[in-house]
Amino acid sequence: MDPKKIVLNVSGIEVIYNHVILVLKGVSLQVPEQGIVALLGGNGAGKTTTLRAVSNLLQGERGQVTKGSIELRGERIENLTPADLVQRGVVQVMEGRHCFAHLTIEENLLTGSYTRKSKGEIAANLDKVYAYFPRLKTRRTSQAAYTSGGEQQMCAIGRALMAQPSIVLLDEPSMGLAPQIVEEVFEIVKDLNAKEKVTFLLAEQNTNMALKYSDYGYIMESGRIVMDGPAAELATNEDVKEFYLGVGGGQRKSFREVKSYKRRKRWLA
Amino acid sequence: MGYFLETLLGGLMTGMLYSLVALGFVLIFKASGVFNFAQGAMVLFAALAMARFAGWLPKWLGFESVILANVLAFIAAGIIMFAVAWMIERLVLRHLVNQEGATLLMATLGITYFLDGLGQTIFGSDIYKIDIGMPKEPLIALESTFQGGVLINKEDLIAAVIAAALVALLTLFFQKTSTGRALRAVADDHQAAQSIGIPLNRIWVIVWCVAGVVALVAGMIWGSKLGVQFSLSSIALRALPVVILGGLTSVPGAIIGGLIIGVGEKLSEVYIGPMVGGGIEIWFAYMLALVVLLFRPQGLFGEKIIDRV
Amino acid sequence: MRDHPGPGGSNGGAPEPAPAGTQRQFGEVILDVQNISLAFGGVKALSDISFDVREHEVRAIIGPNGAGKSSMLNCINGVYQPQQGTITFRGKSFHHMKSRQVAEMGIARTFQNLALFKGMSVLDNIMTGRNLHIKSNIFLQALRIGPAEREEIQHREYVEKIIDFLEIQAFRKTPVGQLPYGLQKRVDLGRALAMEPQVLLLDEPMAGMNLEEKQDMCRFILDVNDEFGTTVVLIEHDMSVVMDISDRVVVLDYGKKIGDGTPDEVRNNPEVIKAYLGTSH
Amino acid sequence: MLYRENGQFKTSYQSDQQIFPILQDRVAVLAILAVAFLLVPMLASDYMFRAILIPFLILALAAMGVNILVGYCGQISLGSGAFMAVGAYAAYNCLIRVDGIPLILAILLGGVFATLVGIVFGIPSLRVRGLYLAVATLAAQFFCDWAFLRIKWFTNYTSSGSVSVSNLNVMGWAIDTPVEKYLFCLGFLAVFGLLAKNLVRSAIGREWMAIRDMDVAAAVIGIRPMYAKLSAFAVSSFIVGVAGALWGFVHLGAWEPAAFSVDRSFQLLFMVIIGGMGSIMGSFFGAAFIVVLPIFLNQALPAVGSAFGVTISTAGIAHTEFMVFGALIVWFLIVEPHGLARLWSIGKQKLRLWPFPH
Amino acid sequence: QAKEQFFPVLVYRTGAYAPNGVPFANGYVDYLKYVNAKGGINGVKVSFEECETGYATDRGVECYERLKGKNGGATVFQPLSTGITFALTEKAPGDKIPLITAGYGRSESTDGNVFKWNFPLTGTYWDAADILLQHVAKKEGGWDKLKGKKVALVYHDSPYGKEPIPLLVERSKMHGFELQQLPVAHPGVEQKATWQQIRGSRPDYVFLWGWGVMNSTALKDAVATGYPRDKMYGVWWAGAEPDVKDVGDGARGYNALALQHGAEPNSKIVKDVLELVHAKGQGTGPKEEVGQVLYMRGLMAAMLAVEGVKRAQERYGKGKWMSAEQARWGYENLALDQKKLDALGFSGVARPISTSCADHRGATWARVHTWDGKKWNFTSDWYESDAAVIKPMIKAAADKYAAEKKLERRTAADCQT
Ligand SMILES: Nc1ncnc2c1ncn2[C@@H]1O[C@H](COP(=O)(O)OP(=O)(O)OP(=O)(O)O)[C@@H](O)[C@H]1O
Ligand SMILES: Nc1ncnc2c1ncn2[C@@H]1O[C@H](COP(=O)(O)OP(=O)(O)OP(=O)(O)O)[C@@H](O)[C@H]1O
Ligand SMILES: [Mg+2]
Ligand SMILES: [Mg+2]
Repeated sequence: MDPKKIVLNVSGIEVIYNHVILVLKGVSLQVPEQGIVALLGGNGAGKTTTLRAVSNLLQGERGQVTKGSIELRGERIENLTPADLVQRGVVQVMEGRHCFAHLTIEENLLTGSYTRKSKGEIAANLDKVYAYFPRLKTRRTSQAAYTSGGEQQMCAIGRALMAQPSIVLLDEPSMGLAPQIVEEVFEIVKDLNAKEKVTFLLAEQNTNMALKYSDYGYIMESGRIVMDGPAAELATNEDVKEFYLGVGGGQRKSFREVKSYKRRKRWLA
Repeated sequence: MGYFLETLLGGLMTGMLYSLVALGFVLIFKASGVFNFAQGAMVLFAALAMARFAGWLPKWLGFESVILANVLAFIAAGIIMFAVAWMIERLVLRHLVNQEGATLLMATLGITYFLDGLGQTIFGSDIYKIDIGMPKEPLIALESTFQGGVLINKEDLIAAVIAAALVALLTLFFQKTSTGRALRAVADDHQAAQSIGIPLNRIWVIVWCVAGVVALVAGMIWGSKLGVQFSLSSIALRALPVVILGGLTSVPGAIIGGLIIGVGEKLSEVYIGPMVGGGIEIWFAYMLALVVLLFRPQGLFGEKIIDRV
Repeated sequence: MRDHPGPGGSNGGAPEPAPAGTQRQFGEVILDVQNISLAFGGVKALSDISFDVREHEVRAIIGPNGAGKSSMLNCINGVYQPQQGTITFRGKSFHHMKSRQVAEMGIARTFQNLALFKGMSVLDNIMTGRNLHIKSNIFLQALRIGPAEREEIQHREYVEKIIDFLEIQAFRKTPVGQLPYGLQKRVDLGRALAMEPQVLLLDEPMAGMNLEEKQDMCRFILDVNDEFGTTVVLIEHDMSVVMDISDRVVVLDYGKKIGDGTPDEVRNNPEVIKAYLGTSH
Repeated sequence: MLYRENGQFKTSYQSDQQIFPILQDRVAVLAILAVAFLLVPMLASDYMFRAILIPFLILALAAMGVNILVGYCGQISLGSGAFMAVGAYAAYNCLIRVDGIPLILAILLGGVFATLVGIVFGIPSLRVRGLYLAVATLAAQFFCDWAFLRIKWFTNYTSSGSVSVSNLNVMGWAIDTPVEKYLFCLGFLAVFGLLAKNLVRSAIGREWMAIRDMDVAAAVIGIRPMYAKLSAFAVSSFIVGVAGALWGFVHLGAWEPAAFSVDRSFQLLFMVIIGGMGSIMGSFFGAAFIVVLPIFLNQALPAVGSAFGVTISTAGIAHTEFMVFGALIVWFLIVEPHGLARLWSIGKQKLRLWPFPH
Repeated sequence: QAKEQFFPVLVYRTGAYAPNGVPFANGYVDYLKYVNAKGGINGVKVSFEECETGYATDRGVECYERLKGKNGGATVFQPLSTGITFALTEKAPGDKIPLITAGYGRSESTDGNVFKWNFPLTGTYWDAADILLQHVAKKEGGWDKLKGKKVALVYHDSPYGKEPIPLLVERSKMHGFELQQLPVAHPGVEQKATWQQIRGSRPDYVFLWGWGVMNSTALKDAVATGYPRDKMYGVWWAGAEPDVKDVGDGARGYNALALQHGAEPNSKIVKDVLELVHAKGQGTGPKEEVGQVLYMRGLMAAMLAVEGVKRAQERYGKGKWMSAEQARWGYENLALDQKKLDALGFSGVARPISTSCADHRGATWARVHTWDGKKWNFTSDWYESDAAVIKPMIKAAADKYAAEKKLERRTAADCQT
């Protein structure tokens, strides 16, 4: 890993839900200053849980970090409230959008700047978000619950940006977005990273995109980190190519062919 | 006609008093998504504190002035309500972030029991008096127009004015400040609110504290009318139809709802009651609210209930 | 995770899957949407949309976010009532469909924002899909004697096959709320399949999945489509999936239809490229 | 590793669909039933029966009914006290107006009338939801309170408005002693418990839960909200009505509408939430908690007090009881928001893992 | 060592009715302590235990079940709630424990031939209503003057408040006055509409059948609607200090029945209690409240309970512990003449009471007292209810009850047991 300064250091954490379900089994990862780190892995691997552990949003899910430590710029943060973390610049974009249903899009965005006090800055941020997502501007007076899935996703990302974070935890930002918006979102990530020196930790299923835009990647499987390395290296790894990028053995396979080669059971034969 | 007018006025003013209690419900619901059944208990608790302090303080500090006693007692009770709000956040709400409505509601019922017990332990279970100098004798107006005149209760009139002022203040707070928006956000989604840095803890203390002060005002007015004792908490049940009629999330709704319910129940009791044996006002108020809900499930001014897939 | 023989025994009778690229056979128009318009206050979610779906095909609907794709499905499902237009299913025309009616006619649906029954186990969720087929009345169910019990077991067997098919055996009794997102999507599909639908409406079934899982999902969809002849209407943002598995594609853009045709035609339609695909595709 | 299901293979869906698929559970339940039917009648004192066990059984029955509506179908109701009242008064009227009507039939008819009233007051649920519905159901509560106070026919024109029944007997078996009353109620609870459990694990139960969890999606898969909601109201108020009749007939003997006041509605809702929404067993836990705890506190507090050398006054005890009760409710909710039943199942899950921590 | 005579005490020291429940309970318990201080009942020491009912029927039943078998068995229960009385009336015969409901309970339970275990000593609500009407009639100048008059009954909407209605209805038919019935829902804090109606219909008299906070609220609303307080008459449960205290001056002129006694701070018994109990630091409530109306009522209720046992000892053996069944005989054969009462220190507080198998009430004396803003003063002579009116009503109601319960009237032989 590069010698750059580590801002976020997760070491050996275990997470238990409901006192009985052990989900993370010793996850360690580091996020360097100004890095874009991708967290990859299949359904249920524990990506969301890892992000929640970092942002301290586990409590509401009745989850608990039982082992290990999480440090932000050298400070232990397990006992801080999520609000404290936002004050320190760490903002999470939650999986599944979580927009404030009754608030309009614009109110949602403005609420995002709760921790910001300067009016001018807030207005500038709002303009910036609208510039990133013009669709939000056209829907700004609509209650969030009545916008489409993708619009809500944009709203959730925009809302997080309104807090002017220094570290953003992005949980599946591309989910439900149209292809060109997906690309835009990643461009925004790159843009913010380059211009405003924002650090990103992103959990993604869209491995292709994620590896293209990130510097470093971790791959999780059932609660453990199974592989990590610079993004470029991961992208050339045979297993990653086969299972995550779908280009194992050269050519990308058609989803239609997948059907015959992967079939293992006839349904209701 | 004079009689009708009088009943109407009486209803309007009772309605305002209900609004005062309903306001407490609305505040907390709007700002945290908690349907606070403990509002009635808070009214009682606040009133007990105020009544007792008004009696104790002059003794402890050795002064006589009734006005001073009342002012100090109000402040003392306010401080107590702040402490209550703080404790509730610390001991209860903080541990129930992101739980379902039913769970939170149940927790407030637990709080109700606790406050009922605590209030009576600290302050006793006798009838106490709050004497803030409200005029008790009725005012007879329009005697020349109607035979017997129209009776207006001065005490109610003053109470109604206080209630209206309080509501105006709170409406402004919700509409014009960014904290108001944050409060609404918290009510929608605790976790998302946390994720963008809204400090739930502080917000909750603030809201419960404001609700506590509203309860104190309600307790003071109702207490001076009825005497401060246990049944004061039962006015919460009278305020519930007001809350749902006006809409759980609307501050002005609490007022309008209060007026409608107040008038509705008084007119029904006075005009329909005698035909069916009386005692119908309570269920009439609820039925009235129910009928309105059939047409507007979110109450008159409530936010539309969102239902999307 | 390779070949297991299915629990049902031989699989000889089933048709060989058509190799990719060969012409697939479609039947009659099964679902015909005519001039649908839907507005919410000022927002025109759909304006004058028409398209048809033929029996046995995989029909995709694509379009940018907020184009009205989900709203279209909601109209078919009777969740929304379009202001204008008719929907014809197997020759019967409706202006507004009732959800129950739609379900009875054999149109099933999955949801974009997971609409699973959170408090229930995977098994129960899928079992609810069978509810339309349950005959015994509430009293028999209370007593659970004879026919009710037999019926329950019969449906359970059916659902178990779905569970096997979707490879979620291990989570049978887990409350769905605790499943990771991707598996929840599978359960959602399972629930729809349990209805034994003739038409299956899928709203972004592959959102939030990685490649491997998408492949699985495609496999499920194609299996259902092939072996049951179930018609599939699919909303999806992953272009490679859409291009690979769909037979015809409708493109919506902010309430208007801007394209309709085979994947190849659509891919090369300049308007579609501009509005949706972006340059890189 | 005593408690585990490993090694208990299910060879048919039938066996997997049993109420208690795990052998140890089945044994335990049979044991509990045996104790309840055989051992308890031999051991418990009169006081235990009359003041604790009988109220517990009846309220558990009622809570079970409420749980079907609130826990399974998600329609929060504060009108359950009213349905109990309807059950009690209807059963009373059947008993005194129909000559020679068997007791059990009268009680069941009480339930039937409660069902009808329940359906009527359930109609708003088709439009009104959530807390709005909860408050709106209070209309049923206050209306029934009023009707039974005011409409003299219901109380057979007794001047005080209080009615009473006595000489209960089922086909010659006089239900007189506490043990007999206990067994009578236990019988009801066992039968209804079984029926309710069957319902909630059948198609109709799944419909209720589907409506509770996501009604739009439920409608799309062909569940009729109207049928599901009203049937939940019907079944729930039937059970609650029967419980009401038992409460009046067996427990109180004489009653007035205040016996089924709004406090009772709240109490039942407490039981459901504390016990666990959507769990039949939870209703039992909840009822036990709410019935036994105050009585226990009431008797234990003086003892605790005297252990520390203070005598607590009656009022002091009552106040402390309130506080402890309230605090315990909150504490349990914090430990497990989904109620005692969930706590129980987590306990079992831990037991399964035992002796390994996870 | 002789067994102690156990008196369970059902109280409500919390909740909506606590302000009225507390002084009664204090008086009751103080008297029992006083009996012990004087050496017990002919040497048999008295024990007691309080149980909080909160005025709720089911808690009352639980208390009853809990205490009935305790400490060798309860002697007698006094529920102080009409609702609880109704429930216990069904249970007492089975458990063979007498119930004293002094000044409340079911009116027809006066008929000892049907209600073997109930003792509504000193009067029922029918008596109360009858006496109030007598007083009003007297003021008006005779029964015939009531014709065309209007009497409003503002009552607690519960068995308690409804009890007097049959008698009032009967009397209104007899004398041609109009009866307006105005129920007030528990706990009685909302009476605006009620008094609005009173202001509309302007009744000549208002009878107040309230309890707890309902009484003071009624008075406040009367003030607010300008209804003259001196036209208001409360039953004996609506005529104590807590009812008027916080209305203060507004209640001046308000009348209520006194159940034999009023506030009697100067009576001998109060002095004795203060000396033997309170002076030793064993008093139950604040000293200042000793002698107030409800305190006195508690004192007297306890006295009746104890005197029944004393009477039973006369038959079953002096200085012996009495079973509940034996005590019942004592209550049925009370013979408290003035001399005995004087000796007990109740001179001026209680009037002679003697019960029999047929009559479980013993006396129906009452008079009216009026609040002058500071204290209660007697403002009428003694009245007794009119047996000619009430007796047939009792008989009819008791017969109906017996028929419903398939009970036989007691035989003369049974009266001896
Ligand atoms: N609130 C919860 N209670 C219990 N178990 C949970 C909870 N949330 C998640 N889990 C479990 O934790 C495991 C990891 O889930 P997590 O959501 O972190 O996965 P993920 O990698 O984000 O998956 P996906 O890509 O599908 O979002 C899963 O097995 C899931 O069942
Ligand atoms: N109930 C509603 N009330 C108001 N507006 C609505 C409602 N439902 C949908 N809309 C609006 O209609 C438009 C189409 O929404 P729809 O959900 O159909 O989009 P979509 O094509 O599915 O988008 P996505 O790909 O993001 O899911 C959106 O702008 C949305 O805000
Ligand atoms: Mg995730
Ligand atoms: Mg969509």
